[in-house]
Amino acid sequence: MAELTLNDYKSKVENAWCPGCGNFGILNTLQKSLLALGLPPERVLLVSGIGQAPKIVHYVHANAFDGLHGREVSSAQAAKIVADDLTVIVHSGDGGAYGEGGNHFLHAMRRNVDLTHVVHDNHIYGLTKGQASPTTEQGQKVAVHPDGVAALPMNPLALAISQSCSFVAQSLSSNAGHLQEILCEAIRHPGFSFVNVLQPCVSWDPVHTYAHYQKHCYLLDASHDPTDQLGALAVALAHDGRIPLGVLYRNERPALRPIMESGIGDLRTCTDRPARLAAVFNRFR
Amino acid sequence: MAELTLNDYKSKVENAWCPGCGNFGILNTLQKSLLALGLPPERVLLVSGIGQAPKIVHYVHANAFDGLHGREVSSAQAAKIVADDLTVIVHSGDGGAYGEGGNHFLHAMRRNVDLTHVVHDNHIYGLTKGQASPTTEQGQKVAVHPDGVAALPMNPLALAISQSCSFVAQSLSSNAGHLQEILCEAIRHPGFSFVNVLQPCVSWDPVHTYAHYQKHCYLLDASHDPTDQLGALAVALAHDGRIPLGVLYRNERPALRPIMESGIGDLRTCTDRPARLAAVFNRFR
Amino acid sequence: MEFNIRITGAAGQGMQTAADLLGRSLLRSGLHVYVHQDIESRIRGGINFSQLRCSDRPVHAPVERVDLLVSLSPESLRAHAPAVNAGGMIFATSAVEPADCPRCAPFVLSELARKAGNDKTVSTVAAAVAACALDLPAEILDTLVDERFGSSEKLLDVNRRAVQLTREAMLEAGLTGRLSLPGGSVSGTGASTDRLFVSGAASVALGALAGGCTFMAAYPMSPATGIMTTLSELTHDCGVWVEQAEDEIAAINMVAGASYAGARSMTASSGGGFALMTEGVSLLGMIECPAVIVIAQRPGPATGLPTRTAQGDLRLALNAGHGRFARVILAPRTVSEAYALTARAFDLAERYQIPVFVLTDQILQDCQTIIDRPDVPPVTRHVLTPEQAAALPFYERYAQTGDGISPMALPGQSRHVVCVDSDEHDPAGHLIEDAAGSAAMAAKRLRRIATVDAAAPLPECTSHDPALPLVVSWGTTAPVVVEALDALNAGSPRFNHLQVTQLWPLPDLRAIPAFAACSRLILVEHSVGDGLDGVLAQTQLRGVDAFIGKLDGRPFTVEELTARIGKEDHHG
Amino acid sequence: MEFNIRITGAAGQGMQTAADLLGRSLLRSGLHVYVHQDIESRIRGGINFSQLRCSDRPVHAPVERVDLLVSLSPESLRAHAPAVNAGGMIFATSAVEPADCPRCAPFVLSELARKAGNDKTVSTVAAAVAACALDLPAEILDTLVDERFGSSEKLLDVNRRAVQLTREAMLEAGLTGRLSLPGGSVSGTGASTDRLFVSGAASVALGALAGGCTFMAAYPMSPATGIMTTLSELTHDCGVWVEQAEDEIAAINMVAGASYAGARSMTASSGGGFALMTEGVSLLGMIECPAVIVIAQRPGPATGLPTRTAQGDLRLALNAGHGRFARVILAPRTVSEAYALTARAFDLAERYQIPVFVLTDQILQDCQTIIDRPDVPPVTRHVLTPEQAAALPFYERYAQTGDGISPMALPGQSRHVVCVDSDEHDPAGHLIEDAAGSAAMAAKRLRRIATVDAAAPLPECTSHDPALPLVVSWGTTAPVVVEALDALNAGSPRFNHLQVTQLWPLPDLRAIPAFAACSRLILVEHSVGDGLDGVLAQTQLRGVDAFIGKLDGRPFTVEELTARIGKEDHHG
Ligand SMILES: Cc1ncc(C[n+]2csc(CCOP(=O)(O)OP(=O)(O)O)c2C)c(N)n1
Ligand SMILES: Cc1ncc(C[n+]2csc(CCOP(=O)(O)OP(=O)(O)O)c2C)c(N)n1
Ligand code: SF4
Ligand code: SF4
Ligand SMILES: [Mg+2]
Ligand SMILES: [Mg+2]
Repeated sequence: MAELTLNDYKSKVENAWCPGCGNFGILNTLQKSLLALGLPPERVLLVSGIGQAPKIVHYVHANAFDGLHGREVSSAQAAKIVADDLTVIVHSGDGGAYGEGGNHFLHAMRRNVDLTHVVHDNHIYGLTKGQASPTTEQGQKVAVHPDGVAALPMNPLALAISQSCSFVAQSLSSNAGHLQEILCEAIRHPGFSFVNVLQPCVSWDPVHTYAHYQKHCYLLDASHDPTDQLGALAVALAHDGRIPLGVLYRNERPALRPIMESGIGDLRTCTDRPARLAAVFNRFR
Repeated sequence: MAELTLNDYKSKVENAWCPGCGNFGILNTLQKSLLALGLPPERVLLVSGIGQAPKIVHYVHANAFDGLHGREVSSAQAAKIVADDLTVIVHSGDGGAYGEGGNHFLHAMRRNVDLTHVVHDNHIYGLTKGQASPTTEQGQKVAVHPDGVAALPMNPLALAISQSCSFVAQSLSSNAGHLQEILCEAIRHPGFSFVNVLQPCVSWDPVHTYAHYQKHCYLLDASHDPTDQLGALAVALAHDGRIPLGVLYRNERPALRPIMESGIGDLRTCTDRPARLAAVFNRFR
Repeated sequence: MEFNIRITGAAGQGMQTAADLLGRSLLRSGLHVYVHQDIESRIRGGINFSQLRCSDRPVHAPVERVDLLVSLSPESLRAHAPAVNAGGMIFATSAVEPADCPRCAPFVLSELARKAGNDKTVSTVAAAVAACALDLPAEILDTLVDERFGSSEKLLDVNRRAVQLTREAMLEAGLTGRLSLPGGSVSGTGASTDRLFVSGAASVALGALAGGCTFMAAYPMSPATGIMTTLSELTHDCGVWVEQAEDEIAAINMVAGASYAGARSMTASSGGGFALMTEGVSLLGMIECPAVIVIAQRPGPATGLPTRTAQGDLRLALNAGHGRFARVILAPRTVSEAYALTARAFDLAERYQIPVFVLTDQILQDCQTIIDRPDVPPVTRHVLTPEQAAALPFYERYAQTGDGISPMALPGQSRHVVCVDSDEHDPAGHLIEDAAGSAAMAAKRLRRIATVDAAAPLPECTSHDPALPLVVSWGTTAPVVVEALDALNAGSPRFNHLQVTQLWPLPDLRAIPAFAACSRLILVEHSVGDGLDGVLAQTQLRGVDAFIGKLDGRPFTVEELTARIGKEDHHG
Repeated sequence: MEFNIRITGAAGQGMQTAADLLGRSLLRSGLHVYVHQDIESRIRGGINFSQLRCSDRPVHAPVERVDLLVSLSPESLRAHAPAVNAGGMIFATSAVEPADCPRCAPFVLSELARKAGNDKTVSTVAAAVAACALDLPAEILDTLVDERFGSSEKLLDVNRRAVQLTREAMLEAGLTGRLSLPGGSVSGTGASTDRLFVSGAASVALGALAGGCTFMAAYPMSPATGIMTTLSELTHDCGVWVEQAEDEIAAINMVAGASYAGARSMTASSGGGFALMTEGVSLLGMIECPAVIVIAQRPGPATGLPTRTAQGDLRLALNAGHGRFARVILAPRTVSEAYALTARAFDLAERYQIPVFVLTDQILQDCQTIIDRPDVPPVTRHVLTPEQAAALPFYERYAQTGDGISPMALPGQSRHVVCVDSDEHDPAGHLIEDAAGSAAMAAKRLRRIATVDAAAPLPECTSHDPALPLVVSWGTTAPVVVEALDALNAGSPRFNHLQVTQLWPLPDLRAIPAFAACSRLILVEHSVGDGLDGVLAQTQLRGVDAFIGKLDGRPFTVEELTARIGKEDHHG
């Protein structure tokens, strides 16, 4: 097989994001990460739902399952259970992941299927024109909330750590180096890897801008111990206005499929039914 | 009005729980708590879904909205927004609250409507005959999981604290005194009050028995500071096998309705439409 | 007399702002307009357009004809220039070779904007170009610009300049009044205070308020979102609570809770979002809970075409929810009917304690037109007052009655408790499992269906001679058919027309001679089939002989339907 | 020759264990049985029963007749004693006054259990009472008790003793062989290794496995849960992954993901849970994804009657999901047909790349009967092999084809990527918004509908004379009608019978003379209406003249339908 190049990950689909959108950084870095990991397009499955972020799966040349808004994690877990030899990466908007799909996110962390869930967190519903997402700031004035959002924003990092999610990280779409490092680590991590990527939306969100992140983000350094759950929570819950980038938390929980392995075999084949059923029938006597 | 007695809270509906079920303790204590708080039945709205626990609303004489499995919190929030003068208490099973209804739970904490959410946590799907709930132990062998549950149980207390839920407590169905204290406090607390009540299921769960709780539960004492979020998380996440009872966490976030108050008025009346609309029409010119 | 103006460009360039300025100008000039939006599912880039059908009489349907094209990007110019008719004109943001475009104006819009001091004023330039071409009174646009940009002196300044520069350029090019409308001379705002310029989405929202709505819970979804947006902006003015739910399931279950507690309540979504409410609809049926549900249709299946139009969700609305219970489905044809039917939906919902569906679609939601200032009669409630409830010796939410409708009390308003249950229940609202009690409650629900059925109104029929082929239409397709038939029937009548606004329940249509006698039934529906054709088969045992449908999500136009219906008058 | 045994008591007392022991005894005795369950929605207490219709020939329908009542609680005795027929017998756990109950056995079941050393052996006592009354070979029950309790010596001991004590009591009372069946003398297990004793739920699960199912995701819901339970117990034996999802929405979206990845996949729920899958069904339609969906029906609306039966979800299955796409709906009549049709569902789903529905109901799910050991032919896949995919120069998941069905490749099996999209898409599976591309893909979906329609099989019709009234039935109602008509047609034929097992799509039924010619159409359906009557109206433009339905959630019995159909042979 010829050596892989970045071009092998580029699709011909016309890009429909706004100029300057933070999604471009994620797209470029995703392609570079796949190349860096040496994963050929046909061994990669990108799963997404509906929104601006989810369009990313059309812009990468790879297998793509673009399903329903907020349901991407459900389809992805099953696809990975069945096609265990594929590298599965899910891309969601914050609306799909934490709003419509919040329940699936909660339970995917418990299930711990070996896949990577990248949430493009632009703190807004981009595609539907700027309504509040679960991570929009309290008081921020957006569509449908002319007086400002009344609810407290969700804290997805604290949520994930509190549920012992096996890999919890945050990165920034405009920090290509950091993002690539994190994506590669997340993809390599066996189990459900959750990456919240801060992604400026230049059309609807005047709060979480490139400048805002420039000012408030900081890199977690060696002093941070990602195996210390309470320490990770302290970082995620700090009310000092600083935004951590890096791997906040990780643990070594075994992924789902190995737990269940014995005797199940390849779920894509079902040629052995006559023999297997014959044995089973005898129980019904 | 004649003085209220416990009898005023008793309904004539035949009880269909198993003899010895932990739900009886919750039922009795709920009735006593309402009496202790002096809330007349017609000022109380009990909201529930489907399962064994949710049947409780039929066994109390009060207003009752017994809706869909897992959707009780959604209906309850809206009912409280509209009928702000009622005391609203939601009763869910752990399956309804954390499984089917997990997303509503997540977002109810953010919204902070002034109601009390009591989850009867029996670590099992009782009514449907003993399948795993989100809080069933990893490895526990139950219906549909003959090899034991593969997923990690959810930690609802840590979840709620991580999301700054305004009141987070745990109690035990068989500890009537403690439970009544906690229920009264939760009902009085302005905002979304979450109470996880440990409730033995004598029919399906041989693990979380009365004896088990007798052995492992401990009462949080004055040394626990419920306003310290990280301290509360440390309690909720402790891996020492001990089970805390008491108020783990609370904060003073304002409840939703006061935030939005200005000019909205009583949502049960709509007699002023002609005047109000006449003014609005002029914007469409 | 009418002129069609198409304003096209990339998403984010302000075509809708231009159309809004122009629409209001026409309103205040005493004229009429129908604006429809053709948009892609993206926030910037691509090619969108707003098309304004300007007329001296009310208009409710899209046409293909373009008399004046205002293009804000090279791509949109390339795409839309061919649509301009022979005598038409083109205004663009880039100079176009005369060879390519003999009808192009001699100046460039973006240059005027730049000269005005802000590139973004190009949308004001676009509006001004059209206003000048139509020769609308200058002071009208001036006032509108003042109103719109008045809060920022800087913005006001550049926009005023943009209008001024555009007027000069138009005059110089001799294009002022190039398209002039008879009503164009009506000056000032006096003539039109009794009319409003409203979008379909806003009209639904206003109708909801008129119907007594005080609670909406919904999750954003195109093309329904505009209803929620409009209502949210009226929260304090009208006393209506708008809750953005975490998902559609929360929304419908919130509606049930709010309605139970005493608020007239609604939700809105499109097919895919509504699909998630299906279980909740069944809850409404079981607990006999009033609710209004707007389905703003777009093409499916699944995510489909988010910003395009369709009439494909009738059977979904009809069959959503397991088990059988009463429901009503309404479909407004025009912006003003969207107001009236939505208000009516709230009355029906509470009167019969049922879910009432209002089916709109993208073309209606996003279009804007000029309507008469609506009546706002006082709301009549169909719930027990606290006094009425208090006077009852005991109260049962599901008391057995002849028509299947039980008096509805609200919780907390009297000494009686109000109990409802999604399980089968006894009259007091408590769960039961016995055969006799269950059968009695099921029978009550059937009686409620019969009550609602009996009240079904006969649809409107224009009949020339009962023997003619009958065209059936509903919703936004109906006004297009009306215009197509105006043309086709111009010489001698060739078609009758039945316009259905209440799609469910349907009465026995044989009471309409043109239906009973017709040998050829032609259904025009913006769908791929299996909508009203299926319902007619099911309820009237009458198949349609010709189905005029649509696969591509673009609206029917008058020209298209004139041609397609015209081919259908042979007797099958 | 048949005898009916009803075992009743409170939930948790072991009626189902007793019925299971007895059912297997009958199987191994070479006899037949149909067991149906009447259960309340609770775990302990109340009044449940299992009714065993024991016969020398296959039986598939419930009857009301009770020849032998075994009652385990005073409440159940009071409730069910009146049902016992004149010559019948009653065995109870409390002494009953002879005055009240002249047909009562002279000993008390619970005392036998207590004597055996464990109150819980009362279910074994119940089984033994019936086995003795039927005079089944003693070694059969002995072996079954060994098999069931062999893992615990203590349990085995008390249960053996319970059987022994019961036999003695029966002998002493002179009741052994009181109900004797002709086949009762068949001894040993030899005669019946070619038969199985299976519940409807298990039969669906086994059929799924035979159909190649390797993935199920579902959320528990009565009466569907048994399918998931059975499959989960076969995880390792058969190589099938059972995922208990956090909710039904996750379940259907998991099914889509698993199916895309290459597993034959299914889910199961009841109406209310399935309602939540509606959007997911539309996704399956859009991405052309095979899936099998079992809807185990129970009475609605909403939570309704969780443990009762109904055939009320046909129109839900038919219309679930916005937008239009192909689907097939099957409804097995019997336990053995549940196996065959479920297996067939998997083949159809993959062949046409569509959702295929299997409609069962509580009575089928929970009943148990004796079926012939089924065939397990090898599964034929309808997906591209890795080699076939690799040989293609390029691959498009939605390639345009004449029949609308595109070759399906699996991701990761060749160098081609496989892309699917819930948006409207191009042949390569990438989202599009243009009119022509969208129309082409919509047209492809319509062609797929036509392909599936064309393959619709004609239903089975028993016709005596085409002019007779035609009774139409489907699902579990059909075998009850068969028996009712056996009785009604015994003298001279009075009714024809059409049994529909594929409910959608339906072919043109006029190809069936008894349908084309009949002047009176009688539909028997366990619903409150608006099921197959609506579908017949819609597809065949034929209303039903008489509807025999059911409001209380209890199964139709042979006696009831014999009476109700008997009244319907006047020509309308
Ligand atoms: C069931 C359903 N509900 C609603 C929608 C409409 N919708 C499409 S994208 C979206 C939100 C987008 O926000 P997010 O997920 O944050 O993605 P972004 O566009 O911001 O990247 C919504 C509400 C839908 N497609 N499906
Ligand atoms: C939408 C839906 N899915 C599934 C069910 C079936 N169901 C009823 S109760 C229940 C679970 C009960 O568990 P839990 O909520 O923990 O309550 P418990 O019975 O244990 O008190 C389920 C799955 C349902 N009624 N509705
Ligand atoms: S709307 Fe925001 S998130 Fe979407 S493409 Fe534009 S900038 Fe990016
Ligand atoms: S099944 Fe468990 S939770 Fe339900 S009533 Fe019985 S003991 Fe209680
Ligand atoms: Mg977003
Ligand atoms: Mg539970």
